[in-house]
Amino acid sequence: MNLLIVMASNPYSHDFNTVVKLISAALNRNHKVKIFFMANGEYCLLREEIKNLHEKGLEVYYCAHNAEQRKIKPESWAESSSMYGLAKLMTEADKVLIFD
Amino acid sequence: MNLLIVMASNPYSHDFNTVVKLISAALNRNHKVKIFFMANGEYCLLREEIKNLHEKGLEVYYCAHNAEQRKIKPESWAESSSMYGLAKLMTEADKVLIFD
Amino acid sequence: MVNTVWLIKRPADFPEFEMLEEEDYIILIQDAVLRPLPENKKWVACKEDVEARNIKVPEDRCLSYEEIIDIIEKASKVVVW
Amino acid sequence: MVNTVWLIKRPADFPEFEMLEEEDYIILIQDAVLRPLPENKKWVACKEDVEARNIKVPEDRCLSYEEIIDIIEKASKVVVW
Amino acid sequence: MAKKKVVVLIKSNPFSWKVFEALRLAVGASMEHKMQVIFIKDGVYSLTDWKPQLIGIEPIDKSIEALGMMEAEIIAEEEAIRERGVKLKNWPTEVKVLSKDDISELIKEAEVVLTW
Amino acid sequence: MAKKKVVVLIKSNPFSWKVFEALRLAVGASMEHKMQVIFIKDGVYSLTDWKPQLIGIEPIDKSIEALGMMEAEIIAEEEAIRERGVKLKNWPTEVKVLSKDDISELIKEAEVVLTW
Repeated sequence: MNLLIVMASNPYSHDFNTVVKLISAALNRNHKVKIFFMANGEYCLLREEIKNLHEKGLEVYYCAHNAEQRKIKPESWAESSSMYGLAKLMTEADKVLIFD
Repeated sequence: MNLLIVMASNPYSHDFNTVVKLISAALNRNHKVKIFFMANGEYCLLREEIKNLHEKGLEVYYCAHNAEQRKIKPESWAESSSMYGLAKLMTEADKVLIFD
Repeated sequence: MVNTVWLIKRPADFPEFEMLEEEDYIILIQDAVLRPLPENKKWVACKEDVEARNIKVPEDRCLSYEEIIDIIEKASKVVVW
Repeated sequence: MVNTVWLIKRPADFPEFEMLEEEDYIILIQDAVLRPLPENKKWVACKEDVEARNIKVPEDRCLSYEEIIDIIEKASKVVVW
Repeated sequence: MAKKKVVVLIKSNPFSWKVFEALRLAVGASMEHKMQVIFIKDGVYSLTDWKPQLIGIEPIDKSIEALGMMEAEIIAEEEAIRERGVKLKNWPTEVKVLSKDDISELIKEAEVVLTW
Repeated sequence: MAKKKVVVLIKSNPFSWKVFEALRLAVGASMEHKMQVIFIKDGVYSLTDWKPQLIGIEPIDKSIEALGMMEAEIIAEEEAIRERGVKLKNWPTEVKVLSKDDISELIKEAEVVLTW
């Protein structure tokens, strides 16, 4: 399955734990997983757990507008995107889950 | 009055608005105002509003441990502190308000 | 001198009445302004938070942030709920 | 094939029953595990969230994250509430 | 790679950045998908004549207008409006008022539901 | 510049980073002040034998122990424990169980109250 997670919650929340564990399990099951960070979710880009998941196959996107607003400078493993980019990701996804 | 605000909420919350407006009003009334950022409040250090209030007299402190944990590098107008530092600030304060 | 000042933030999370003393002062802020209290209680609301939400609260119950600061100054302590 | 899967996060915020169809699947996660549902309903709970909170939930209602992913895969859609 | 039926469901935090971000997402998604933005429970307060700027939040008017241009539908829950006694603002895009039952049907028919 | 009577009041979010941070604050404050950490309502769940590590949160045991060493008091609401049917863990520091009324008195007497 092609799983897309939209993450708008901050990185010290229950949602962060849920998202990390779900992605990890989905990668274990050999699903294709993408995450899109927006709003307060942008701060998650600063956590090691996300980078580690990226190294295991997670594709990472973020809303460039929200990142700039929050003065977050993501590393190169995360791909700058937009709400239109998210719409495109939704087109390809079999399931879309949002956490906010 | 010597007013101390402990801020543990994220910068896109109702608390952020309340804190900014209360501080502004307290400075208008010529009170001495200090703010201490901790937990998700650390992200507020990246917002212009706080810098602007600092320029109007707000003294800014933050928990260095939480800032490091969140990979936040505050500018020099914010003073690195600790939970023990917060205890000291509480000693001097007439009123302590927490937002989390 | 006022007693304890309670800053209430949420409409559904309120300190239990045994905690409140007769002389205490209740200030509704943020979404708590959606739930104005009974007439006979000693409460006020943050004017800007009321106006932002376009809620009807009697004018004489609405305080500016400066007026809230004045009450905080006179309080024995402030509890943000 | 399962119908809609509902991921419920909070004990006090639940989709209204008219939204749920007979064949829907309810998965309690996070603090929602504090409020197990009636026996006759079709629900399960996230095992790790149950254990983290030291709550009693029947063993056969508890799923690992991998098992939750398997249900999500089979769902027509997932609503995170 | 088909166009999907997407519902953005706003059920809480009516006076917040969350509603602003939810609508921004809805506008983006409406460029590619059939979009319905549905306000239920406390979410309906977002459609009243509130003043986001007073509490440091960006106004949602442009997003509401853009949704109309993208032919997205905006829907509010009848019961939620009545129970709260709220009056909806005259938005640049039509807001349809539907019953809980009708809204439940829309959610059942949707392929993607994004709750806020 | 006196030592103050400080209450840290934990009333919600029992299984979260918030309770961890609240206790860290309490430990720091107890170095300079008379500290009472009071758990009411859902806050009492924090004192059960939960497993923070399982949900990515740091354990609170060290903070609870440090509070004991700093002679801070730890107090839990009797009614909240009973209503929820919870069993408190055997913590390294004594937890006093007091009624709502007694806790209200402590809050009245406090000079600083920090709610979480």
